[in-house]
Amino acid sequence: MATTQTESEADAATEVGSVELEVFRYVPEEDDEPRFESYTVDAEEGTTVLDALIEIRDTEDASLTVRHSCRMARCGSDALYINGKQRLACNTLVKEVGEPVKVEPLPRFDVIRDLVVDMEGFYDRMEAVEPWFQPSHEPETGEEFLQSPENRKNIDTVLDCIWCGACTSSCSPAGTDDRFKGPAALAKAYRFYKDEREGEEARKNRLRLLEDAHGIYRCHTQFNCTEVCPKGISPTEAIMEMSRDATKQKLAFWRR
Amino acid sequence: MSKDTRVETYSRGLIEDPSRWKDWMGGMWAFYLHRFTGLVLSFYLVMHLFVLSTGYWMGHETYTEVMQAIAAPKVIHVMELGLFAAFVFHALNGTRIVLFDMMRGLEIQEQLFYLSVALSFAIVVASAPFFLLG
Amino acid sequence: MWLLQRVTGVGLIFLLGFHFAVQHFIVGATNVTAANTVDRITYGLIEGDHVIPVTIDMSAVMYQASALLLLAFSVFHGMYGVHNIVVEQNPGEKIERLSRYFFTVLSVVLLIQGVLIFYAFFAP
Amino acid sequence: MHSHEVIVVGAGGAGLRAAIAAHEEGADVALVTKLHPVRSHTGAAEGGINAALKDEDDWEDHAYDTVKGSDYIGDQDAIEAMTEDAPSEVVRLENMGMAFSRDEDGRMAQRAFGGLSFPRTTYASDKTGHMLLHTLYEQVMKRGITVYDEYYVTRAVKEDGECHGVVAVDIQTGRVEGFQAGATIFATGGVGEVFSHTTNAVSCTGDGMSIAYRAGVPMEDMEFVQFHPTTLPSTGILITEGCRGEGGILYNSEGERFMFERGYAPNDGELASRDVVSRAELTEVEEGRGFEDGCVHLDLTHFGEEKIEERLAQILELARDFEDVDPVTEPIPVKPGQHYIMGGIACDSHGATELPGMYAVGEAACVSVHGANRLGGNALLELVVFGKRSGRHAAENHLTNTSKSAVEDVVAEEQSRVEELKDRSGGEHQSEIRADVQEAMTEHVNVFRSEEGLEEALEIVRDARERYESVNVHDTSDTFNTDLVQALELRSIIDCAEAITLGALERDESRGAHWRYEHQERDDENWLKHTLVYPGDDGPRVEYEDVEIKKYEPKVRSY
Repeated sequence: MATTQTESEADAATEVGSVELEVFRYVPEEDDEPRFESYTVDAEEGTTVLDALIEIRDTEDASLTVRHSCRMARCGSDALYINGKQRLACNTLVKEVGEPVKVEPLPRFDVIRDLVVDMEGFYDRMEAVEPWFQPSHEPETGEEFLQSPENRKNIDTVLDCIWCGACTSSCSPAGTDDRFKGPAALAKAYRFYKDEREGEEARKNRLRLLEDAHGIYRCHTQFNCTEVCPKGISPTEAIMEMSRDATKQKLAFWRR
Repeated sequence: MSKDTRVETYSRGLIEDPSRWKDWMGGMWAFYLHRFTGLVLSFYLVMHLFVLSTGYWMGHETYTEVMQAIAAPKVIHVMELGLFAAFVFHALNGTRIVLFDMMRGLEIQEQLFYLSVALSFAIVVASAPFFLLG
Repeated sequence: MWLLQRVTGVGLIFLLGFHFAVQHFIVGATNVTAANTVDRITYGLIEGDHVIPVTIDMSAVMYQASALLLLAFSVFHGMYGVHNIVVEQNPGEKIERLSRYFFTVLSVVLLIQGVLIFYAFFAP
Repeated sequence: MHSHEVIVVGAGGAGLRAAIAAHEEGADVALVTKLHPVRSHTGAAEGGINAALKDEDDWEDHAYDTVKGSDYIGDQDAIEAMTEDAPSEVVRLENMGMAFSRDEDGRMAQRAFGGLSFPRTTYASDKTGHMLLHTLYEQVMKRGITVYDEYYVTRAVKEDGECHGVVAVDIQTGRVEGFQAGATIFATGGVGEVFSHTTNAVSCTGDGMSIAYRAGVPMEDMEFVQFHPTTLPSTGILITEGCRGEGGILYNSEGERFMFERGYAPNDGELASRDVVSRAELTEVEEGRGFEDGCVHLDLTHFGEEKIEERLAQILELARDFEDVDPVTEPIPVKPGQHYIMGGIACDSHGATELPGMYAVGEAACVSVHGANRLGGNALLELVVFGKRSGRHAAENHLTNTSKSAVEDVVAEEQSRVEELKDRSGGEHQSEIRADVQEAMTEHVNVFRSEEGLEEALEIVRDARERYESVNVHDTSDTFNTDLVQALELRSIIDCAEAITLGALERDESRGAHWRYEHQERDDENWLKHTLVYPGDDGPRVEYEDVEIKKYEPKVRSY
């Protein structure tokens, strides 16, 4: 908006004026059904959705509940559904999403209260892919596994996952099928799958773990996960590569 | 989602999902269109074989009569065009998916979707006369 | 299975495309009679005297193969696809198994029915 | 009522490492944390972890650098223990799968950091903390260690001069629950929320320090608060020291490379230790050579896009998202912000405190390895080294005669405290009191401190304590009541703020990160000692303890 108004650019740089937010509210002791509440806050150029929510909580309505911690898109606490898309409230500017700002908890997750969702199922999924290092051999004392810079670079993006749940919330198969691990967990699996320090055997085991009827093949390349990831990870790509490899491996069964 | 949660949670249910169709991005439309056309084609397959089976169970005469009768109303032609459209989209989008399986075109997935829609549209429009006149 | 779904899918693009071409571009849906069906299945003779006036006289074996492959591929691709939709709702082991049986049986029935139809018009 | 041999409070790097160590010793261990482990603020650490890994390097040089960095007030036995263990602990992390950045030969890469005589900072891009946190949590999952997440610990159970566990509010349900334990390790992190301009998360409220303090364990060296020289002006988000380690340059508004040209650190320039650089920046700004908002410029534009993307990817993202600046083409405005507290719960080099059964580790603890100023890259090292040591020690030496009824009594007491807080009407909301404390601390207890300012801050903090007596919690729900949690946290903030200010007021010398207007020189004769703040009946009581000096005698510190 501000970019077209050349004249008042200096003023626009600091003041955006009052902004209206529509916030999903649900307090189990008080509400049978969720409701939307409207709030108005004063926003500046750099005001994020999280800033606005904190402002509401501190000055207007102390009962508004939202998880947040680091404010710098690292802890992954505040993934929310903001104007039709899963985003981190802390790095989403109020002015970039348009008014009114509609804030909801992550879709496909159950709501504990207000904007706080139940993450247990998500954590279970993450844990189900055995997301821990399974090295090719036990290292001797002081022995360091070697890894080429190229290999390290290949997993750089997936390593950045902050477990915010945005992708899993955006994925329809993950929504209907609890046993489908969902994009975050599969990207996590991929992080180890591609790590050359793990060796061939571990790679095969990882694929075996993932390819049951509710495994990697449930991915329908909706690309929602890729679109919403605040860290620019493409779980779709990771899943495609693993399913391709798994198929190749199966096709070559007679060679073994 | 999980059974061992400490608190009672509120499930917004699956109804949420399609109700957000306004927010869908390209990939999501591709998925639902693909699924919908797939279901249509599968259903047609079953019905098609059922109709054709008259040729075995009731003889060639009846078969010809049934086929002619079904094809007579104009509305059937429009529906057949629809079926063809379903097939064309399903085929083109299927090609798009197979490309992904081969790790190609992941970065331009949304453009590929629009391309498959546009191509489907073009093919269907170009073929329409055959269905509506023939 | 996942791979098979891909392979049949790609195959169907051609098979079903051919089928549509024959039925709607050359013969025309209104002109289907037992006689020309017999022609096609028995002799591989496609007479386009209605919509596009071409006559294709292909090898009978080729046509027969294409028809039977079309049958097999479409039944598999369609039924497995629908079964997958069921599985994806995570309905539980029991329903999943039932769905598998149901679609397997349905596929077999459809295949048999298809072959019988084929047989009905195969009259050399 | 939960019962474990070892309970670790807080699940950041230190807590996770302690839990793993205790588990390896065969103890029944559980983590109790107010955030899910991967949300912990360790994840925000950027730069790296120091260790003398290379053949040309020597752990004793690392020890010397650390002693010098600490302005000679770090305990040298603990520093030696840490630096000697460093290489094996870093390799251990690698063996756990941590994805360090790599050299061409496939070994872990290292880079230069402020105050170090050798480039020994091992790093994983500029997300070292993130990788470390996730790697450790992966190991916790692998071992199946119990994690009680989203439980806010409110108090330690003390009976017969021993610690029998803790009591916590289950944030999700609002229930108060007891955790009986033979050893309780506090790994609760820092106190960033005491200040308004901080790199820390809003969860860093000094809870562990306050809880231990209220159980009679002193807070040590709280006046030593590190202000990081490069934080974003609008949000306080950290711009890693790695930027300067890789060759980033600081300029003032006159285009001078002031660290050299104005003589702040004629040898090391931008890579002098953090206290030196922060003071230099503020001096420049005060003398009128700063930019808008009290900033100087950090210039990375000579790196080229490729290098920035490879080594400082996160900085690129943060500067673009939060400051609307593109580091590839323009300098980043930066200013000092609260970053770390060198002080904390007083403990020995095994993390054990005065109170049997209670341990402390990580930023919450003051083993005293950082003394008056922490070197970049030593915090993550402290986590893993002392995490391991305290976890192991706790597993081997935990109490076996803890009392269940003592825990139950405290549960009842805390239950009624929480109920009373929620039932209250009238009084101020916690956010108002919190904001006043934060502003006063940032105004007066910042990089430059004067007697007058410190006294004023102390008054405001003590006033806040009185106002807190009638603090009002507006939200009455039992489910995920963050209003309640924040009200509880506010008490910790006030406790810590008071200890920091009091320590700073008493210490009339300048040392490391603590700088006094009236006494700008270091005074080894009177002040080569640790400050200990004990709780007393009428406010805190300050005592002092000698510094452990071994090989390295204090001398003039210059960079």
